[in-house]
Amino acid sequence: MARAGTTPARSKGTSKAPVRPSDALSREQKIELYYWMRLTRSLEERLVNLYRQTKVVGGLFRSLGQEADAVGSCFALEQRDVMSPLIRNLGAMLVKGATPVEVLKQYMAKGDSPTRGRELNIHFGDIGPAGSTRGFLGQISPLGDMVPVMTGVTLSFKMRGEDRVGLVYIGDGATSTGAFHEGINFAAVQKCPLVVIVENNGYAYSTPTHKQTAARQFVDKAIGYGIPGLQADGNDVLAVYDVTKQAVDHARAGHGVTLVELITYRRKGHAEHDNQSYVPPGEIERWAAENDPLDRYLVVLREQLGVTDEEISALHDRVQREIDDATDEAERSGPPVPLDALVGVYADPPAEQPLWFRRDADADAYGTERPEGWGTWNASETKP
Amino acid sequence: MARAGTTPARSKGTSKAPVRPSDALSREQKIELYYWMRLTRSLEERLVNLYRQTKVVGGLFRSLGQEADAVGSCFALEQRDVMSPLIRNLGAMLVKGATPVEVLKQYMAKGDSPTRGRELNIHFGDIGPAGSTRGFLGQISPLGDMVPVMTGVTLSFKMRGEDRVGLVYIGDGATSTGAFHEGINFAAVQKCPLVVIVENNGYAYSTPTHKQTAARQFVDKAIGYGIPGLQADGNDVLAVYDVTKQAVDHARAGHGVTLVELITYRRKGHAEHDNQSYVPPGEIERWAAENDPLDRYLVVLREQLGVTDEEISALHDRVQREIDDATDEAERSGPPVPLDALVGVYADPPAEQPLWFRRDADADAYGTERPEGWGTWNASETKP
Amino acid sequence: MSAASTVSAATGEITYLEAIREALFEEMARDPNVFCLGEDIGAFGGAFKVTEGLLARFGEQRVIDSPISEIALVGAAAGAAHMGMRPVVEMQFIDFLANAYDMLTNYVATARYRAFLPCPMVVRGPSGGYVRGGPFHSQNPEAGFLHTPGLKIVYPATAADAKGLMKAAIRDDDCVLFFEHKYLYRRVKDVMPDGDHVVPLGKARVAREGSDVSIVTYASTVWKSLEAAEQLAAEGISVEVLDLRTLAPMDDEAIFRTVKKTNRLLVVHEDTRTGGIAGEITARVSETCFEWLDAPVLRVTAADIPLPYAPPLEDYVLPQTSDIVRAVRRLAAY
Amino acid sequence: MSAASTVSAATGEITYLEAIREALFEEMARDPNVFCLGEDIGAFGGAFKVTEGLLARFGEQRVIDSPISEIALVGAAAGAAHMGMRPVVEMQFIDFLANAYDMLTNYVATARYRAFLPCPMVVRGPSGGYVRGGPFHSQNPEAGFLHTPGLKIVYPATAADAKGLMKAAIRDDDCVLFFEHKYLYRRVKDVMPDGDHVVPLGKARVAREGSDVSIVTYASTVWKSLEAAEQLAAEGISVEVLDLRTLAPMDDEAIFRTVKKTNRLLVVHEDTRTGGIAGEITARVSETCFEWLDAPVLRVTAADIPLPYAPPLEDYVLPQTSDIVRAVRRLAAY
Ligand SMILES: Cc1ncc(C[n+]2csc(CCOP(=O)(O)OP(=O)(O)O)c2C)c(N)n1
Ligand SMILES: Cc1ncc(C[n+]2csc(CCOP(=O)(O)OP(=O)(O)O)c2C)c(N)n1
Ligand SMILES: [Mg+2]
Ligand SMILES: [Mg+2]
Repeated sequence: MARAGTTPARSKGTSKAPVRPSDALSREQKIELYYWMRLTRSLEERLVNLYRQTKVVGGLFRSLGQEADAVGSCFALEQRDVMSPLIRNLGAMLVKGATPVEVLKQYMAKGDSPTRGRELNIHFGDIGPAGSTRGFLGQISPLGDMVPVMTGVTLSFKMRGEDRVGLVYIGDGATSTGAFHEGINFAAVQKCPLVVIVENNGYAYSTPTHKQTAARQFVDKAIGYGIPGLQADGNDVLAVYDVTKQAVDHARAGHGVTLVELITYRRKGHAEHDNQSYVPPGEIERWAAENDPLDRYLVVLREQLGVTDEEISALHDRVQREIDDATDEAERSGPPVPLDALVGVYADPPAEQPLWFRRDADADAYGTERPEGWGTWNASETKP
Repeated sequence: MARAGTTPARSKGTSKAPVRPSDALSREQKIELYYWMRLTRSLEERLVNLYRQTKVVGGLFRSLGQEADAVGSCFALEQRDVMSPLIRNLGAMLVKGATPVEVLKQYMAKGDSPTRGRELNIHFGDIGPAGSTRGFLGQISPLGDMVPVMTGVTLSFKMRGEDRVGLVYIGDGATSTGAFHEGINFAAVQKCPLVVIVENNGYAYSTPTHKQTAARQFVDKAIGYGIPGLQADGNDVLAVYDVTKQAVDHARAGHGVTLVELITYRRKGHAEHDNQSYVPPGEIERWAAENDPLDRYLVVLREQLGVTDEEISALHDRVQREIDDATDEAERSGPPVPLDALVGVYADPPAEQPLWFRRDADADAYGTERPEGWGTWNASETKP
Repeated sequence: MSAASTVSAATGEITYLEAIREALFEEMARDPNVFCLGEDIGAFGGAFKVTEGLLARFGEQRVIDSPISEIALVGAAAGAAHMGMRPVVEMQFIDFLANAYDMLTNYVATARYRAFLPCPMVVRGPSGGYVRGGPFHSQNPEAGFLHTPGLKIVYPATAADAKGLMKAAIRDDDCVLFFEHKYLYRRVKDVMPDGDHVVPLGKARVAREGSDVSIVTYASTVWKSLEAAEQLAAEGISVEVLDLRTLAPMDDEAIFRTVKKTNRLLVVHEDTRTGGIAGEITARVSETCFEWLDAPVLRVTAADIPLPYAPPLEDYVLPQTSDIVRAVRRLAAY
Repeated sequence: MSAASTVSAATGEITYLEAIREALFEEMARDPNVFCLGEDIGAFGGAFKVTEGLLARFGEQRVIDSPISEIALVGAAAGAAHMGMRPVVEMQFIDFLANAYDMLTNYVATARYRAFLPCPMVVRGPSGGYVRGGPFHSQNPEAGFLHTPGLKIVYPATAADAKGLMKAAIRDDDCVLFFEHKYLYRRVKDVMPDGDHVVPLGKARVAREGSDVSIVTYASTVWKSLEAAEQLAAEGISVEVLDLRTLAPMDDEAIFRTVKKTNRLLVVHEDTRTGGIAGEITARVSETCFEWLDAPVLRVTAADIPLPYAPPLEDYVLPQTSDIVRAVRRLAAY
């Protein structure tokens, strides 16, 4: 594998493997990559509609323009592998088996959502033994924390001799956290079968990369951890697949951690409420016009695989139908019941007791008691 | 300055500055370097005696064999600059103006020690405005924390346009902490006038470097922070001075942070109680025989500066005298008075009130109430 | 300070959020050593826009956008504070204080005691729930710091206090953790007192006088307690509400005064129950006012649960006005 | 398990430290999913030698020397625990839990609730003072975690409990913070009960029966309380001492039982006062046993001071036997 140094290669494989890993993908698989990107984008567009109808309870986070980085990288994993997504990796979660209806219910805080209304947006997962779980881990908000956790997940693979690999995403911004540093360093020392993907999308909330680090590029951090570093164009889904597949194979072969930098761009704000006032004029438009990952890949599909307009529009129809069905299903679900709040902080005791001032009251009443006695509620102000 | 990459230069200056900075040191200054190293070693030897006499209250930490790295690097600072030492930087503290009597009182937990008995060993400092303070900062035990703090100290220099530089030491082991990572990264982005010295002495307590990081060398971490990296033989006091002086000049010129790796060896255990059972046989003896920084420098002084045996033994006598005087003075001091414990947690209130069950009691009695009612006390077991 | 806030032409009121911003403007204008640092506080004006306008007025040297590094933010603030600066650090959400727990409790809190180093700094940020923020954007982590000698803790309930306490916090010579309740940011307003409005740390405020039962509380639940008091007045129960404003140092005298007046105490906070601040208050009252108590000291708090996101769950876990009403009734009837 | 400890030939007793080591040996032998990780725990056997011999017996895969990375240690343990392992993490000193505060309180404590993820892990390490360790090697940070739902906390006082509770902690399906008092490591001993000695979490122990005044306490101050009880017996004051053993979940029933028996309660802990666990205990007792209390609940604790190093200062700040004696006398005379 290419080793990061002062002049790292912009991916393109290595001399040992002149054939791109993606050359081994079938036509169907290559079309599938487009399907996942399209599904990601359309599902987020549906979420925008629901958000505007105030059916989404909290904030809404978009990955517009980054679909290739999430989808292409996760596509390099096997089902038994474990992937730890961040807020902009909806695409990776879908590839790994999360369903649109789960995502919709989660955003709408439904009682039968994957976290039963306890956690927000795409903070949910499904991990455990290979085979019986889909292999994606629910993230928490404090940035960087998933890196040490994935160090532990992959350490367990190593200890048990399981043929499984882990993949964890980290934003350009979150590379500044202590947790990232401690986690990747420990994993590197332990040669855990882990791929760490730095998604360099130019911004952390409003903070541009040059205020986040003085490094010329994130792949330069690999050498400081004594691991290989690879870099790719994050908006070229096949390049993303290639570079991740290399890193996954490296991990699976027992050679340890790789840091992969994917260069992409966050076209929407940090969350839906962010007006991106801090972005230089024209920047977003330029990326949209010249570097949209779906547009770019459509050209590849058409020109190199002879995919027809009919095939594409059938696929678009399928995506729309799936999302419509999922929306119908999600809307039919109700909110959680208040008393479910008490269940499962510990395995033992399995539930907390209601506090004394609740015991004699009708617990269900609390579901409707909105805390709006004072002041006014302005939804636009409270979706940070 | 040399930039760390796949083939970093083992210091030796740069092409721009073919003359070694140490060439500009006078004969007296070069002899002074030896004085500080000798003072460091002899003072620690005195502490070993006092420790065996159980006059040292807590653990005792040695820098045997590392004197050149502490002394040579700190010698590159001006008085107005601020230095943040670690447990093995007694030499740097002495260069910066800490006195043997302060160190002895501190280790013996005297009432008039620099921290009035509140903190242990060399955890004390003297910082503030240039001129009125000596410019070294008291460390705390949690490793890595001094890096962000020195980022702030040097940020204040930058904000106020003060011509001052900061220098912070970090052990090979402590580079694994989140605090190190966050601090050096923030300082690099802010171009703070800071020098970060990684003292690679081969071990962190019992942990050898290869279990601490997979990096080939610590200087490789510089590139990941986008800063210059320099490396030197930490047991060659002039090489240490040269490389640090370069980094200090770089910072003073407004170019920001440099990471300097000094390669040395910890000849004693982590603390005095540690029997170093984990060290491969012969390793310590080899470093002692072939690579003692004082022995090596004596050769330089004799051969290149014509320093005579008389000069050397006069200097040794001076060191012994100073330490004897300091010991006498330190031994004359008493312990702190119990009620002083209540003073100065906050600026306001300036003192805590005694707790009610102490108010009616003779407060002084608590100084003698040793908590040894149960079990036996074995000093050797309690000096970790 | 017109840049700092949008005073309502009709009433002259500004919000809690604007009051904090005004305090930052005034203190930065007054003292060149005051500066702000945090994530996205500059060009963006902060996730909640508290620091909006500061960059334009005071420039990049004094309004510093940082990497995502809470340890470094707090540590750097401490280092600068040692050298005579007065840093104000924003946590994007106060929940992330947890990431700097070592730096705050081990380095900052002990600096004066162990090393005679001044550490005048403020660490501030949006706190608290009732906003559907889920488990990591709704916390009230004050109890985790109350335990550490060397830190001061402020948690205002009103807009006027938010301003006055912020100014006092910035001028204080020790580290002050300044909790800003995000539900109150834009929901409560006050006309700011004229001139240099500084509210001293460590002094509680009687938010409502009463004679039958005392409620000691702070931040969001001050308002819920007032609401409850209003309802209870209709039943003929007269409730006194004490707003602590500062949690460390705690205004023991004010607490004991109201307990000795009404002989019945309810402690209310939004934070979880076990290990929360209500326990400490109960202990102090028990030690000092045992003879005056005609009923047990009771607590209305959140349940011991990581705060869930869905409205029915969040509402169930957090204390509500009706809980306070019920608890006061019980005390009054005791 | 002869490798784990040096049983005194004469008495059959082993120390508190050896008892913990024995528990680790037995649990690792019993369950291949149990493994240890921490700084210097392998070849060196840990700073206090608690893990001595584990590496030789179980190998490098199950006894992992880590970098100096408390965040990574706790995070990696959580990840492995999700996958069915049962990690035991050593903090070289428990003070460094502060460095992993976010990971523990935000990630680990909430994992089961928010994501239905099992997180069976133990984080253990030497805690407490009376050893001239200074402000960063003497802490009792339990109160900073008691506040977090989702964590369990154990702090044994005796050698037998140290073993039995460690075995229970390793078998528990949630994260247990296991505080080991370093002053007790080599100073208290017990004969280990035969067989698979497991002490259930959440159950207090009556360390001494008495009828006039109850002391509720844990860890080091159990011994000081027993010493005080002995002295007070000579004065005709009969003291009951309850050793909590587990702080979360707390054994309310045992606490209420002793209070209802003696009607007088002193809470004693080594930790600082404000925000300490004594406050929580006082609140629970006040709520539940108000009618039974014949005197105020009092607290003997450390003063609110970062623990200083010099013996006269440390002795002054920490609670001593004479303090307990004085406080009990006051309660008895009330
Ligand atoms: C420890 C921590 N500090 C601050 C935040 C607040 N925060 C949430 S997302 C974000 C920006 C993340 O940027 P980046 O890592 O680049 O990811 P991106 O949003 O660009 O995908 C910040 C500062 C947080 N969640 N965690
Ligand atoms: C955050 C933290 N974790 C653990 C420790 C315990 N500890 C003290 S010194 C030490 C080893 C330090 O090694 P290194 O940084 O290489 O410095 P050296 O002793 O070799 O100079 C450890 C693990 C600590 N002080 N702080
Ligand atoms: Mg980003
Ligand atoms: Mg070292």
